[in-house]
Amino acid sequence: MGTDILSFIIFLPAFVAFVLMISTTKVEDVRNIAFITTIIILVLVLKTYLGYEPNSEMQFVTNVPWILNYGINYYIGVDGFSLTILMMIAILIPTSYLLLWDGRTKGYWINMLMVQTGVTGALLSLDIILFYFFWEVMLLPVFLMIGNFGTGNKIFTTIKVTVYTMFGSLMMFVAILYLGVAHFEEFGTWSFQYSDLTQITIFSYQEKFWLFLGFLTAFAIKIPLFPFHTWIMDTYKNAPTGAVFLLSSIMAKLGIYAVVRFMIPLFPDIYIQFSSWFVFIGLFGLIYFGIAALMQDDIKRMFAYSSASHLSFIAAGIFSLNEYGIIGALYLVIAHAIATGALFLLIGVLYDQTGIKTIKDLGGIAKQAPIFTFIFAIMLFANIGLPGTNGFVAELLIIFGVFEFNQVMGYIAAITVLVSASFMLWMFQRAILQKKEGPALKMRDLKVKEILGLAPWVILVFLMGVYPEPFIDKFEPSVAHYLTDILKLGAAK
Amino acid sequence: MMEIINILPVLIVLIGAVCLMFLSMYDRYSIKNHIVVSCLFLLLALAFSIYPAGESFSLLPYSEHLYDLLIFDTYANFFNMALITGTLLVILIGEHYAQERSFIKGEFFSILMFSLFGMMLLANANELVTAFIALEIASFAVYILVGFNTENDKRVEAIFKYLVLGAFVGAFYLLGVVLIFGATGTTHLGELSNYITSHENSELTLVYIGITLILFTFIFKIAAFPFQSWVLDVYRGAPILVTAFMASVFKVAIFSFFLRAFLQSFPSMQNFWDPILTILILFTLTLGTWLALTQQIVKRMLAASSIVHTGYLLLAFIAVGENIQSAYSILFYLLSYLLTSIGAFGLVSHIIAQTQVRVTYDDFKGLAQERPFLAAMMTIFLFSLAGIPSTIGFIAKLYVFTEAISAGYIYLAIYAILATAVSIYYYFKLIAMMYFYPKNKQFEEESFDDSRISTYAIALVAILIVWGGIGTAILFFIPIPSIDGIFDLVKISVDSLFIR
Amino acid sequence: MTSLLGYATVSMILFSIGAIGVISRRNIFVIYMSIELMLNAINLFLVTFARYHLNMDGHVISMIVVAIAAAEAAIFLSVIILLFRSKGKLDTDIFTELKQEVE
Amino acid sequence: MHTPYLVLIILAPLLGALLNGGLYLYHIKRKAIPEIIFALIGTITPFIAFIFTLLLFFELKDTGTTFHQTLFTWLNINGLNIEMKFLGDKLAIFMAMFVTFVGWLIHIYAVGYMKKDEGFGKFFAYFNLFLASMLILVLADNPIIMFIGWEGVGVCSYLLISFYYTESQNVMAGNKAFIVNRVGDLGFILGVVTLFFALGKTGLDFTSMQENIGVATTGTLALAGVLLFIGAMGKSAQVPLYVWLPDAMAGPTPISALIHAATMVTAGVYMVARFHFLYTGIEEIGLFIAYIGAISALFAAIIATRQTDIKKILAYSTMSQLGYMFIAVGLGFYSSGLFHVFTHAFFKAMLFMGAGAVILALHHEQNIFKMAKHRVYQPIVKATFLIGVIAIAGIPPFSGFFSKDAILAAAFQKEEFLLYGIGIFTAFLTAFYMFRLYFIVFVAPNGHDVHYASTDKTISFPLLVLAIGAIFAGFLNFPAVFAGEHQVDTWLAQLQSATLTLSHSTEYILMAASVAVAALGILVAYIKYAKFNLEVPETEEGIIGNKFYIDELYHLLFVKSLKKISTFFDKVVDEKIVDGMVMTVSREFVDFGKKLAFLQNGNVRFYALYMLIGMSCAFLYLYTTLIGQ
Amino acid sequence: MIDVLFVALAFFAITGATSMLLYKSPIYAALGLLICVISIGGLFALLSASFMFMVQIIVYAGAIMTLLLFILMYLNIDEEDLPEEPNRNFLIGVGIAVMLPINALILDTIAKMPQADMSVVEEGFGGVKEIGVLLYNDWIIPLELISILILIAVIGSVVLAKKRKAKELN
Repeated sequence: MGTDILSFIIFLPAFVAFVLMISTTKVEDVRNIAFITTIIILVLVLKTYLGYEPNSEMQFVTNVPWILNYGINYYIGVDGFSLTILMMIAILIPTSYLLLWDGRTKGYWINMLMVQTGVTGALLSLDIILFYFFWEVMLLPVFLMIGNFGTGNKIFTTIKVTVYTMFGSLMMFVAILYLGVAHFEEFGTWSFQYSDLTQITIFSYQEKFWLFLGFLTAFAIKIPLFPFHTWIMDTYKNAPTGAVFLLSSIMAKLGIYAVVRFMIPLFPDIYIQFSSWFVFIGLFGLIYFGIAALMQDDIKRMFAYSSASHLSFIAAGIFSLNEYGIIGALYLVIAHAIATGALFLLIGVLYDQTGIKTIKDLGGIAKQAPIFTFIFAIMLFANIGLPGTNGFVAELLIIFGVFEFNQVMGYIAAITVLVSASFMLWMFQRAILQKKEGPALKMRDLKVKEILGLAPWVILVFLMGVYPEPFIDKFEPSVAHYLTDILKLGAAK
Repeated sequence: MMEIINILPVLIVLIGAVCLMFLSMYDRYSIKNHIVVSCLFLLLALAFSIYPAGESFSLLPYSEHLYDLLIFDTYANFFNMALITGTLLVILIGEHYAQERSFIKGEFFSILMFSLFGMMLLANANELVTAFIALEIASFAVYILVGFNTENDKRVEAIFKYLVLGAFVGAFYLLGVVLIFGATGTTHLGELSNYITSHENSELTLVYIGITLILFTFIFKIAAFPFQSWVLDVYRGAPILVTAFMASVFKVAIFSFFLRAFLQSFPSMQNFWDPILTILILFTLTLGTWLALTQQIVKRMLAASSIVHTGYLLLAFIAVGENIQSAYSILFYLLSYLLTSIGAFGLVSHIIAQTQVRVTYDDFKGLAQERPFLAAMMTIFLFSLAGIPSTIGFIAKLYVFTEAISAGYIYLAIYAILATAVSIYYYFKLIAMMYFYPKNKQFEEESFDDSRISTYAIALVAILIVWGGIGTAILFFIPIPSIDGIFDLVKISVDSLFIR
Repeated sequence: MTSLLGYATVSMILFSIGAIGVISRRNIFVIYMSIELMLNAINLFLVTFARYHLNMDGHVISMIVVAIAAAEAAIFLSVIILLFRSKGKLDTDIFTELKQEVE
Repeated sequence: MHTPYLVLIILAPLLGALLNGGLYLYHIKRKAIPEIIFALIGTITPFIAFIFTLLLFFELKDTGTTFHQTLFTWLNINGLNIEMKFLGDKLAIFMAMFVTFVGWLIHIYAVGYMKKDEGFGKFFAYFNLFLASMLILVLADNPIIMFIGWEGVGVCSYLLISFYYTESQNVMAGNKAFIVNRVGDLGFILGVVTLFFALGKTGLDFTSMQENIGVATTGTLALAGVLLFIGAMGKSAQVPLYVWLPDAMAGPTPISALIHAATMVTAGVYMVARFHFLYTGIEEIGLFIAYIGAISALFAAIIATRQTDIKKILAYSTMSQLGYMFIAVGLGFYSSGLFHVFTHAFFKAMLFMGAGAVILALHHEQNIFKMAKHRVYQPIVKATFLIGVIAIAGIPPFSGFFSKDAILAAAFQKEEFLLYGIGIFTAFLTAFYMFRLYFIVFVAPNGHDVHYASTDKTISFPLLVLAIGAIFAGFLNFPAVFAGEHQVDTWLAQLQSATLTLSHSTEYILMAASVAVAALGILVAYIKYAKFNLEVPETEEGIIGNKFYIDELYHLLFVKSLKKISTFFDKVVDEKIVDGMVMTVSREFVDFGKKLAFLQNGNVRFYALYMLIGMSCAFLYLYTTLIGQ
Repeated sequence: MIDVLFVALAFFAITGATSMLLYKSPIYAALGLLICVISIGGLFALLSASFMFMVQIIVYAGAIMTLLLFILMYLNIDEEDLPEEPNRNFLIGVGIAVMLPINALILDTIAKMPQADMSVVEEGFGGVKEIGVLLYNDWIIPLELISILILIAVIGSVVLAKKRKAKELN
């Protein structure tokens, strides 16, 4: 293994999934094996995390040629950003297994493993074609999951989400190829490593703009930003819990990550020039989705809107072009992943027990399941950025960032304090608290297994909220590196 | 090396065809025997064509007898390999279908071999008339194969349409040949290129017209707009095995000659047709997409989508004028399309071998529960057709689009990408049918034996496709031949065209 | 009068008539004849050019074309027989089973 | 001077909260735990905090050096350096002192009050948590850490108000409190951010801010000041963000006592005092604050005169007292304001507890007239309640008199006679409605004799302690007129608050005036209510009874309209416009494809025709290029 | 003299072709084609392609046309089997319009080509011997291929036309 530890982390789940696919084992065994796999990966990631020195360098790099004729390499490595998110994924997934434990089929677990490979690969790949490779691949298991285990109008939904997102990524694909060609024309050699692609200087303004747009389409759909959001509503509503969890708390984050990883270095000047627009769109989305979430009746759909709102806020932070904003955004990426992930999983439990997901039919849960309610409340408060939870640190930093970017927008950004609180608490009141007979009585409290699964998340929420510095130290250098070296220089270029 | 070796593959196929013809006279030889015999011959031919593979050569053996009408170079060799492999796979996958269907007799394989012979000649032809005859041999054989089941009205109609239109276009090809002959006094590609290089444009009008007419024949055979109409009907009407053969192998063969002609003889005139081709590509992509979207029958959908793929190929073809790289990309794409379409059509043939009904989208419902293995294979093929990463289709698209862009056809490339985006819809619809619906009641009592050669052949194709898509990405620490191997093969094949 | 252009004109006219026959007539026999006519026109063209260049390759090619025409005839006529067997008519417009069906 | 105790002050109740919470979960999931354990944990931890505070207080008294304690660097990004650091200067210790003390007493009280309640353990967990966050707020060294406490008390109040969560209106009240507070927090955050950038990213802790205050322009400072004050409005229930306070009475009484009397609501005043260096720079903002305070005071007093719910009356009186405090701090008399906070803590807490005791005795009946009907005899409660009422009415020598009078004098000295007028009138109203309350509940004849009802020790003990405080707390700031030496003012000298420079004669006059006004109020109340006929109780009607319809107005403005917009976004913009467009386009695309079926009519001749047409088009192109050239 | 012949033959050829295009009954059409083919043969003669002249007469006029007529008789199609062709003339019009550019372009180009004497050559051109020599040297491969082509055609016509039912029985 040695230096290939990252490759191991990436491909172990896929390998296991493949073996399980062809073998004919019972569902329980499949689940246990899958769970153990994720645990192994968690350990490996932990090893990586500790072995990582906080500086702006790429580390644990593996770089071997894949398709020589086009200079496409199998080129992976971590830096501050990816490491943090990698850690997040590695922690989130195994615990999510514990909450999905019962009543799943074999295919469900295999798909979960596949997705893990996809996201990890996309996260770690530094060759842009490789990135595209994983970026597409990670969608397929979700396609299958929604179609197989979804509810309601699932087939329409799954085809819609697939075509919608693939459309975006194909736009990015053209842009990628164009970049490669440009690199070839300028330097006479093929290369798709993003570090090389950033060296290209021959672009005219128009070209850069359109390329930027090409990338943006893909990421804006995945995140999603304002006009491209309509797919998530049906998807979150109809998709099975696991898929929603993956989509909301991991894949959407990859969209953000990709913006930082590829769009900042590739098109710094366009990025700077249009940042104010995107900050605006982000803030608009924050408020728009927040308000739209208020009157949702389907609880999953409401959370779809709420994640959209948060992610728009994250995007605003990313585009605010300063350390506060970007660090805050990345911090919120993790915070939101934990909080929303937990909430979706808990709602999954709720749905499995009671079989209802309309807010007005729920209620009275707190009496039945105090511990469920307890954790639910913690995650909810983390989600609305209560001081002491990690959400607060992130939101505070983003507000600082946006404020530094532009004072007026800073004032708008602070509205986040209000937006999520309003609809979240209202939902909490109607869905969980109050007194209701009937379906609520079917609700059971969390099992010990599930509590153990969620415990690390709860701890993280508070740990990261009370003592954020060590976590931020891990990726602050990378951010600084991006801002000073890449962004400023690129703008100068 | 000995000259005979170059000619051997073609000869072997011919001999095989004749042998099978005699074999088919006796009723006591079952279909199985025919399959075995033809496979033996094909394997032999394949062996001989693989023997010189990898080295770059271009020679005119037995010049004093053949009078340079046939040329043997790496390019032709590449195509010979592809064609033979394709035919072999078609026969192996179709083994099930061939044994289930009563109308398939021994002649079938003989004619199949004849058409293969014609196609290989086409790849080797170095002269317009010879090429036409080779093309006619191949086409005639295919006509017959299409109409093989004479009891079925659809078949008859299909062969009728194919025949009329083929002959009609053939006449135009001949007209083109005539005009070129009239202008230059020769039909030999080599001399033709000399003539073209030695005269300037104003004297070449007639040649231009002639080549345009020949180009039309080419476009007809690969079924691009406005010559696409026959494809759906003929593919639908033909026995699905033949459809697989036409869609994959025949298309490759067509490209073999015309690409040679355009690269070798009139490279200087390439860009003259760009405006026409641009329009053709736009319409081909659009129309193909629309037709594919609206089909109910899976076979027709695949046929229509093959039109779209033709569009991609033409995109690379138009780019050849600007950079030779895209010629490589054409060959690679052909290879990937060969495998994929054989896989897809062949798999459908395997499924409908026992039942008559698996034709429409709805009939595929619940296949995953019923025959999960086949469903998985089909999924792989559809992914490859849609160009999803981890299949060879993705690499091929990457290749084609990259070259098109670097040739400066960025807008066409974007258009093609859009077509791809739509194509995801109709391919994934089928996957959804297979996986997300409960199984149809009417098939439940049927029993399947999936442990037979067809299945293994399908699996082989699927493995090839995935390997071609992933190459050595995963096993990057194990030295097995990677995608680059194919790239290099393609390179030297194309380069061998310019040796003299 | 007996110039290259004259012969060319004649053969082109014949060729066009053949082409028009294919698209305008419904009788399958006539369609077949039209194709034969086109081939003949091509032959005439070839021979004309052979004379023009004093290059007898033209003759050979036209012979080959004749042979191809003959082969085509064989297939074509057998198909015609098949068609007549299946429908008892020789009308192209009734052979449209394979047309696109829209739900 | 570094000290290890500061954090312990906070940790003690926090630990209590954690313990209680954990035990409570165990209690409900596994096996029951006797209440006494919760009670012990819940009451001892605040006491420990109080002891530590006391220690520091005496040390501070001797040495006079302020304490610091840095735990770790909370955040350090590019100038934004936030230490997890606590500051124990005189102001903080002063505040912490009575917070812990009163808090402790209220905890004890709660033991008695919450007896037999199923949520006993949970209650104490919340309670300790509340105290902990309040102490964070008080002891924080920089506004960010302060904000943690600030929000902490907010969420605790949310949890406590919606303590009986099965009743939806309780939860609603909790939500209201939380959201309205959040509006304030919005202001607070923005104030801090503005200040941070206004001071050129030079640190965020109070000391460095105080040093660099000169860097910023007055304009930005004014902005920051207003924004911060919005935060104070939210917390301290000033106009217009006061609406949550009356509803917050939904919670158990000790909560009201703790939240409203002693601690949470005074946070706003404390915060303004903390930022005194900011406000001294900007007089007009101070004036604005003072007026807001005055308006709130008057407004609340007026409403209180018509309320029938005992706790609501107390709540409104709290609000109006807070108004006084803001008048003081607004005018720069920080120490006077804080002194009022101090005194107010005692008597208001006591009043709430007394009310609670009565309510408890009457099985949770809160309407004063109904209470009067079946009144019970609780001598201690009655006595202490009377003391409290007198104190709040401002009758010397009770504590309320000194603190309130100082504020009025300040207003007079600043020659803000309007403020003075409002203040004096509010004093009259205060006396009136408090005594109205007293007379109705305890005095007015209700026909039948009242039987004795025993009061729990845990309830009566805090009442008595506080009563002492209510009576004598005033002397801690014995004014110079009576040859006192303003201990509190001198203690809080660091605030550089303005001092009274009026001549003694005027002071005497002012005192006389306020006393007279108070007496008048009591008189009116006596005439009107001492012999009040309980058969015809007053009801909350008329514009005052309905609190000027402010709640309804807000509901219309914010809640209703927001819901409408939300539905519009969801149902119209998203489904119809955005998604509708996407889906329509794709559907149209497919339909058009279906229209193309005529190209596939299956007729050979037409296929041939297409081909020919295509060819001839190509030939037209050739004609133009070849012959044209 | 030559010109007269040329004009006459061309006229016959075109009329024959036109009649083939216009006559409803396939028999008449076939006869029209026959006239056309024969006159084309005449034109071959004018172009001093004596061998091709023979081939034309024998193969076309002889073999193919006879075969065609034979099939016609064999299927003995009677009048009512013949399809109605309402819009034939319209389609012919369309066809002419479509074919015009092609003709125009080709003929225009050919008109630009240098003139050459097209009179009859007596010796050494287009005779059996010369063609034979040419055929069996330069063009041997196409010749062989043609044989294969015809072989396939034969097999094909057998496969297609033979009555399968009878075979199924035994």
